[in-house]
Amino acid sequence: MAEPAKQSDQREPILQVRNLVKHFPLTQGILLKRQIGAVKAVDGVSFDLYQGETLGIVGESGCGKSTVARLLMTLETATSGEVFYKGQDITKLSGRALKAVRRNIQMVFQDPYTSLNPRMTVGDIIGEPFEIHPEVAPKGDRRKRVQELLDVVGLNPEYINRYPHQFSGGQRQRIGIARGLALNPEIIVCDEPVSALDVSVQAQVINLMEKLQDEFNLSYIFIAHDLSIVRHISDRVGVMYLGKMAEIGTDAQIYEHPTHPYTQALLSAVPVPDPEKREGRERIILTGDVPSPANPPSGCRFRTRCWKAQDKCAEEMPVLAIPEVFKGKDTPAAHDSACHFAEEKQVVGAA
Amino acid sequence: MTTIEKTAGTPDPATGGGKKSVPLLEVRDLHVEFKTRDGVAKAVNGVSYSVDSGETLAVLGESGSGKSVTAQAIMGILDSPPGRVAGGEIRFHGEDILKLPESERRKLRGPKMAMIFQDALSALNPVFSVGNQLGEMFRVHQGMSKKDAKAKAIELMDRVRIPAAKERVNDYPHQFSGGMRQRIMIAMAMALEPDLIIADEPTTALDVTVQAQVMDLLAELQRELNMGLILITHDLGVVADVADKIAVMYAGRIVETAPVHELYKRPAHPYTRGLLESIPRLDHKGQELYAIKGLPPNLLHIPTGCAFNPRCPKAQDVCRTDIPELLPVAEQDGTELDGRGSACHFWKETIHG
Amino acid sequence: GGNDSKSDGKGGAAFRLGITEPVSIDPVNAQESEGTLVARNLFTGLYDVNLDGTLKPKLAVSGTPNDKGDEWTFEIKKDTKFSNGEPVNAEAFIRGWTRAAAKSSASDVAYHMNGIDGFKDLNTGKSDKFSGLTAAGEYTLKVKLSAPDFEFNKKTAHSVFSPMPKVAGAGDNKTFNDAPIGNGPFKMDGSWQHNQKINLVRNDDYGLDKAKLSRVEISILNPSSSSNLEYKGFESGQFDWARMPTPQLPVAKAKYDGQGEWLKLDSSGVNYLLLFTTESQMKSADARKAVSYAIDRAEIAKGVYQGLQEPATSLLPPTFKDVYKPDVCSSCVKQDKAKAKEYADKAGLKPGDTLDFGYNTGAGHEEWVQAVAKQVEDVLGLKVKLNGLPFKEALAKQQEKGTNGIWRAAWSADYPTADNFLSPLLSTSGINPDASGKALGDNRGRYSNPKFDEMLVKARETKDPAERAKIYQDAEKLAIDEDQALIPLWKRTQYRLANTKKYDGVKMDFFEDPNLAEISPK
Amino acid sequence: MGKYVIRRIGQMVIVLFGATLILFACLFVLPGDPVGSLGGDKARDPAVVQELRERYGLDKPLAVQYGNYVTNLVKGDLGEDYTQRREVSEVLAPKLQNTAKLALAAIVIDVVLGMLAGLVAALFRYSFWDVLVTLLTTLAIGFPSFVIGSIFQSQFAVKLGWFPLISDGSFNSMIMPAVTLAIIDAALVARLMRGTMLEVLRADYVKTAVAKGLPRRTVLFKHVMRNSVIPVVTYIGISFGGLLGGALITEAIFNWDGIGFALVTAIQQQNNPIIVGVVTYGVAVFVLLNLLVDLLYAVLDPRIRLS
Amino acid sequence: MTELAKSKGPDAATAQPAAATGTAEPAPARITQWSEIRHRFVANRLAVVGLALVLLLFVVAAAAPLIATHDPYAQDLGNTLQSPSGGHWFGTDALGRDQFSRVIYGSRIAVIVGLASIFLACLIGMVLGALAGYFGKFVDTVIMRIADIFFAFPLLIGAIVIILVMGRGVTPVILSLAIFSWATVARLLRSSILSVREMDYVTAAKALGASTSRIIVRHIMPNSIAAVMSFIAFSVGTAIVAEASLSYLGVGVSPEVPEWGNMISSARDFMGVKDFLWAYPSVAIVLTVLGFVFVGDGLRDALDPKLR
Ligand SMILES: Nc1ncnc2c1ncn2[C@@H]1O[C@H](COP(=O)(O)OP(=O)(O)OP(=O)(O)O)[C@@H](O)[C@H]1O
Ligand SMILES: Nc1ncnc2c1ncn2[C@@H]1O[C@H](COP(=O)(O)OP(=O)(O)OP(=O)(O)O)[C@@H](O)[C@H]1O
Ligand SMILES: [Mg+2]
Ligand SMILES: [Mg+2]
Repeated sequence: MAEPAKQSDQREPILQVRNLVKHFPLTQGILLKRQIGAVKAVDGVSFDLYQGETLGIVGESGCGKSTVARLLMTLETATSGEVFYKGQDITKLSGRALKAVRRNIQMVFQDPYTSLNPRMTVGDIIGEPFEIHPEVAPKGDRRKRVQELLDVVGLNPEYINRYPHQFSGGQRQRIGIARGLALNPEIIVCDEPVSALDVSVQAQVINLMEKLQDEFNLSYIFIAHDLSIVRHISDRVGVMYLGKMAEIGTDAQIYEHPTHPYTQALLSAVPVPDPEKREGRERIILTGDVPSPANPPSGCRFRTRCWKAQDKCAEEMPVLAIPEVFKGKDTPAAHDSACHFAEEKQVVGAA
Repeated sequence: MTTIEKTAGTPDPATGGGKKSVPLLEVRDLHVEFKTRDGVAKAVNGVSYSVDSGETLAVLGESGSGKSVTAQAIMGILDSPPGRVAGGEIRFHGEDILKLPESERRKLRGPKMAMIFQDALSALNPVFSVGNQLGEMFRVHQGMSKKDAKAKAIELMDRVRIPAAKERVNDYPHQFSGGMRQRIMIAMAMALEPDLIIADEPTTALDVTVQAQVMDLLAELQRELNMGLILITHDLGVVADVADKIAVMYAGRIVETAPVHELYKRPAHPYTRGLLESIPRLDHKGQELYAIKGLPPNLLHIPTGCAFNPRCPKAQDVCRTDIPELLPVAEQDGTELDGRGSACHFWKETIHG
Repeated sequence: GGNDSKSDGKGGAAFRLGITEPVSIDPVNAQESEGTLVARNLFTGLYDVNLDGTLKPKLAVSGTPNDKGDEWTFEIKKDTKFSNGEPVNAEAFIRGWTRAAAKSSASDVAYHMNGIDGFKDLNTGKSDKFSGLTAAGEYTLKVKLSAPDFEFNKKTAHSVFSPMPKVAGAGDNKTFNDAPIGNGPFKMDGSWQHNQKINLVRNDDYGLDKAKLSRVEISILNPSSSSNLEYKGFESGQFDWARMPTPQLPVAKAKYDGQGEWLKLDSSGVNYLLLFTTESQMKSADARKAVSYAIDRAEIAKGVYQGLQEPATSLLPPTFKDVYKPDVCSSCVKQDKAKAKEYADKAGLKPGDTLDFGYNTGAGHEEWVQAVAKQVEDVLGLKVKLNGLPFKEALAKQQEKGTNGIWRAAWSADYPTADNFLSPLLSTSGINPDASGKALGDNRGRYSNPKFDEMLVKARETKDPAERAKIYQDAEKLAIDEDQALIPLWKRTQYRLANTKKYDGVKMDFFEDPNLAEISPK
Repeated sequence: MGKYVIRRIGQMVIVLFGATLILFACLFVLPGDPVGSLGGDKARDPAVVQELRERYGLDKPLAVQYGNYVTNLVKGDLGEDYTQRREVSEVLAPKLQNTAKLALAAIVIDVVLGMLAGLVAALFRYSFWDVLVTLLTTLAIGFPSFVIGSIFQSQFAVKLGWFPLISDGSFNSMIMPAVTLAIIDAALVARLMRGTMLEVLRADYVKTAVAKGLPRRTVLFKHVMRNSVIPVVTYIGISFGGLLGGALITEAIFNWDGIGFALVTAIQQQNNPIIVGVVTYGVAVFVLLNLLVDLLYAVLDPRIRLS
Repeated sequence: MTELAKSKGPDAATAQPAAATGTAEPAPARITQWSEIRHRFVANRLAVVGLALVLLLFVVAAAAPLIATHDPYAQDLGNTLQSPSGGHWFGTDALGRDQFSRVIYGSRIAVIVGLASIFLACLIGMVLGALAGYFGKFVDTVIMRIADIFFAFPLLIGAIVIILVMGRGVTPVILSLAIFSWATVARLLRSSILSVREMDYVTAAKALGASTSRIIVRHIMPNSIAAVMSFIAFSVGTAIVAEASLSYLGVGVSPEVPEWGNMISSARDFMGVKDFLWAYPSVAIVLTVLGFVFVGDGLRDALDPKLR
């Protein structure tokens, strides 16, 4: 895949992802397992993240979003591809250098419960980043910082001595967020950070994230299924499908001028918090089976469920670039989209 | 659609009058407590709601307000100790299941009532393949053979749109993505086509297309089997799409009940109002989202009076002293609104103001 | 008691007993009492031994030395057979002895033939003939010795001097080793089932008095619990003969003595303290006497052994009727604290001096060793350093040059001659040092007195039994009393349980085994 | 995975060499001459000692001895024992068989007894049953096996006559020693089981299992058990290995002709070929058992990745 | 131990959290994990019983000369094998030594042998087990194969070699026992680490940049130690009993030393006739093990916040 063309603005990307691939081996048999294939969880994903920007990533569940996140954190070893942080390929780092990078890239995990050590109190969990990176907060300060963080994510500081299992799902998620914020990192990878929160707390958290972004010029990668919240917070949005990036652009480009059929289907399915609109809404119903990431379709991966699919789609893999039809045109539809037959289609926009 | 239940305090004329068949599930004045080192945490303080067959009740509310705990109490799977049901009734088909012996209650779980758990990864047993865990329902409750049960499992996985179900039926939970696990939980709950499903945030980890499919599927089942559904969720979009009626919880109590259309139009409780206003809106892009100020209450020290009073823009002295009851809500002209109730001293101002 | 029995199998009652796994049951290498028990019942040689140490002729019609004592002529009983029909004649004896002494057999017991001419050559592989042995007639065996020995005939009571049939082959013939064909009162019933069983049946073609038992069943027991199992087995009627763990003796005695099932024998052995006479601590005879006087044997015998062991006051055992003399060791007779201190002073032993006391562990010596140590400490004020080591390591330590102090030891007879005690334990040749100075022989105390050595040579050359006995007694007195080359402690007293309800004539023989050939069912 | 197994078996060979080399070194430095004396403490005839030394190559340096051992081992020859001078393989074969029989019986009792006791203790934590299990398990530890074995013997063999006093390898004679052996390990298994079960009982997926309406025993024996057995299986692997290595005291008490006591006797007699033979076998047993256990992990807990 | 007694006071104070920190924030005093654990431990009746037993053991060991009625080494050959009586509460042994005094003094060596050997074994076993479990691959292979050798290697030979180097005494016994039990600890720990290391919170800690040692000590160990804990508590007992086997094989402590295992071992042949000889030391071991097991269980439970 060609390097994505430099965006018009001259900012240096803080994170550059190039051709990231992650395959999980699929095995069969109980004792003597043999590999019978691979789940191609991430199969050649490239994108840039700029300083102070929020990149939203949406997509079908199981399309590899979390895997991308874990790859960015070097929590999984990539099958191939590179991740450059300020020009340095972090997939090859280890030891002290890696620790330094990790101080600057933090992650909020998707599963709020399993990512909290059941034997540590909330205070210890949130305080741990300070213990690991003592330079961030002097010892005397730490307790106060922990309480501030609890407060910030809307948790009662009185809960500081409680254990994770004593919290509700949403509360646990907030603990995870507090931990992610603790170090004031440059980049935070948020894997569905607010999915279990009620909208009010969600609003608090999103507000906080935005405030922090303004203050410290943070960059976020924001993975979520809630398209309206993604739209609210993101500067740019990437749409993934089956291990690949289907479409990427600014929030307006994606939400208002989607050119990839999958994006269009996705947007049309967004439920509207208004019971009056319950009926009569046009929804693109995707037919056909969801393909297995172990055995993705040839050519365009979406073609098995696409209403526009033609022979070409099975033969040729569409590249992620500005589609031919829109090339050179000054229209919001002229953004990267991996479809042979990209076209605009009016869908009921989210929110 | 039926009327919404009355609060525990007020006698229910419906049951007294023998108006019609009893609701599928009726929770009355449920109290649940947890013993903690620092004292007793009152997670649920007199929750009452009911669901009928074929009906969808959405339970909304602050996270930590006791939605899951109520659901667990209904299923009879509270962590006890430290948790215990401190009072109230749970009537299923009119019978108080809290009084049933454990062996009887067990027989209800699965074929009669099922639950979709909030946290799919920890709720699935890590050491058994998903096929095994799904098939178990059929093997145990219907005495199916291993082979048939597996076939059924594949069928269920197909039904919740897990790609390549046949190949992945022998995979283990950790090998699935968050959304897929959630769908497996859903499949498990649906397996025996129970009378009642309690879905605790079933779609939070799903993308909207799958979410739509799953909700459609639940709706279809519901129609087909005349099943009752309690849907616990934060996604007001989903609620709007599928719910018949809504109960809003705050600090272990129901603060407002309403049919789905009404609530969005005219909330009768400041908390509900705050919630609705917090929904991100296109025209707010770039601005701060509205959020209810303040912190959720500490369950060990629930504020006196209305639990919401420290955060409420409308709070008065009475709110700090008297606990507001869940009372029927009426139009300005006094006509009672069917199925609506609010536990706010100033509901009138809220709904009409 | 063992009155009922399940294994009244074919052809009358089987006599049942337990032993531990022997090294060998083939006379070629049968060595400990368990192995020789079987070997002596499968084979009959020239002599057996009576309980008083006198010889009981078996196949020997006569045995006569020449005047010098360096050649013996044995007339053998005619017309007896091996159980496979081969004749037992002088050749059979020569065959058997040659087989045992041959290099390839590497027999541990062949050294008893040491005094026979030509043994060295045969034993080291220089020759395959035993030059000292000749068949002067079909039933006449001539034995030429390299040095005079008027007690050679007594040695031949050892099972290694058994005759052998032709089928025996060489000493390492494994098939024969496990199922020997002999000329004894019994023969093998099947092969030796290692660690399980050895079954014997009566040899109906036996050339001497036939056995009355039709069958003997020998269970092989684990050495560490054999006495316990034998005792329990006797109690539950599974054995007709049993040893007992020492601590259980008083109870067993109370239970079985009255019923006549309790056998006691002061047998041919002694427990003693080995003294490293060349090393500092025990170099002077006075020091050795001081230690000996300090020990209260009677108290230990009573306290630790519950009165079931008796103090020894000589090295030679009471079973050696002709030479035994009690109280040879004057320091052994009675504890004498004053004398002990007196001798200690003489020897320059001061309170606080260290005395090393070694013993081998796990063999039941822990208790009395502690008692002795305590007494020596109390009387002489010495600091006794106990040093327990596993058996092999203990042995290595004893052999080493420079090992100091005292060591627990015991000896028992192979055949009833005083020489069998005095020579290996006390003669200079018994030291047998190697290049590094290790004492490889049995005289690990390295006692060496030319006068004593001379007396032993003289005794062997003395034809007259009474005169010879006198010399041995003098030699014993010199070494044990005057020089105190070792310190006798206890006699070897043995106890057995025997099922006298079912069997008549059960006795413990010289080798501490049941006299199987003479037992008869009631 | 197949490769994994092959690699582990390859490692076994290395471990075998390592273990026997260490053993050789130990035996070499031990004082005392393996062929220097008779079974008693009587000295051996120097000529015989010389002969045996030559025969068994004891006069050679350590490296040569080890080299000879390895070459013979490859040929399947374990040598000749120093006392009875029989083939080591022939001496050990019936003993191994006996020990294996006993070990198998013991481990079965051990697992059933231990797991059940642990289960009960965990389920009814701090109840009468839990304390009872704790007491019984401590008794099993505090009373040495010779006490337990002797009590069994005098009660069941001598007094009641239910079992033979002297084992003959039959099933009936196996019961007392097997139970004696099993008791201690069962106690440990019970404790381990209790410990991990308590952890698992509170897991969310147990809630799910309950919510599925599974009968209590399915919840316990399937969902809870499977998640709690990993440490237990580990210990059972070790303890089975230990049992297969022979139990000297129990074997001695019940006259069970196994390798445990054979080894001790061999060590006391410095009967090196037997020692080396037993240890060679023991290492192989442990490596294989632990391999099996490691493979079992992957079956029991699919999250565990074997590398 | 002392820490436990000392902080009774502040512990009570945390009952009213608001009062503790009188500042603006109504946050409670940050309860350290230790005080939390202590609280749960003390609340557990059996754990307290266990602790009392263990304390008793220590007290008896420390005050042995005051408690003992006789010199434990003094022989009285005129008075051997006496059944328990007023003069000799636990009777006398084969050398007429007072069993009661020997049992009392035995607690000293029991404490030393039991605790020291297990401590050593745990130290080695935990470090190696943790490394093997966490790193897997080559490290695991090497450590576990070494463990395999130690499993199969005869204790007796090891013990003999150690004794030959060091002479007989308590230290070689401790060493022998430790060297031959670390492998079990290592394998047990490794086995539970294998599942714990795959947990998300470990990944989360990695993502924070936590060092390996931190991940092992703070995250993996506490969550995998439960299984090992029950084993360890028990092993204190098995170590004392194992000493009996060593004595029985003649490589334990010297026979005159009053040590429980030693005493039991020398009572072996008195089974059925002088049962008091092994019964009292055995009971002493049982009580000790019971104490440690209760403490171990209590600790285990106290360390598990989910249990209540
Ligand atoms: N350890 C693993 N072994 C095998 N397959 C895996 C593993 N982890 C993830 N996968 C597979 O990789 C694919 C992508 O998973 P991932 O968790 O990245 O999805 P996702 O986009 O985050 O989905 P969701 O929105 O549901 O969380 C899925 O098909 C999943 O089953
Ligand atoms: N074991 C426990 N000990 C103490 N408190 C508990 C325990 N379990 C739950 N709680 C408390 O009970 C309250 C209700 O929890 P519940 O899980 O029902 O919340 P919820 O409404 O489902 O929230 P969410 O939307 O975040 O899932 C929470 O405040 C929680 O802290
Ligand atoms: Mg994900
Ligand atoms: Mg919840």
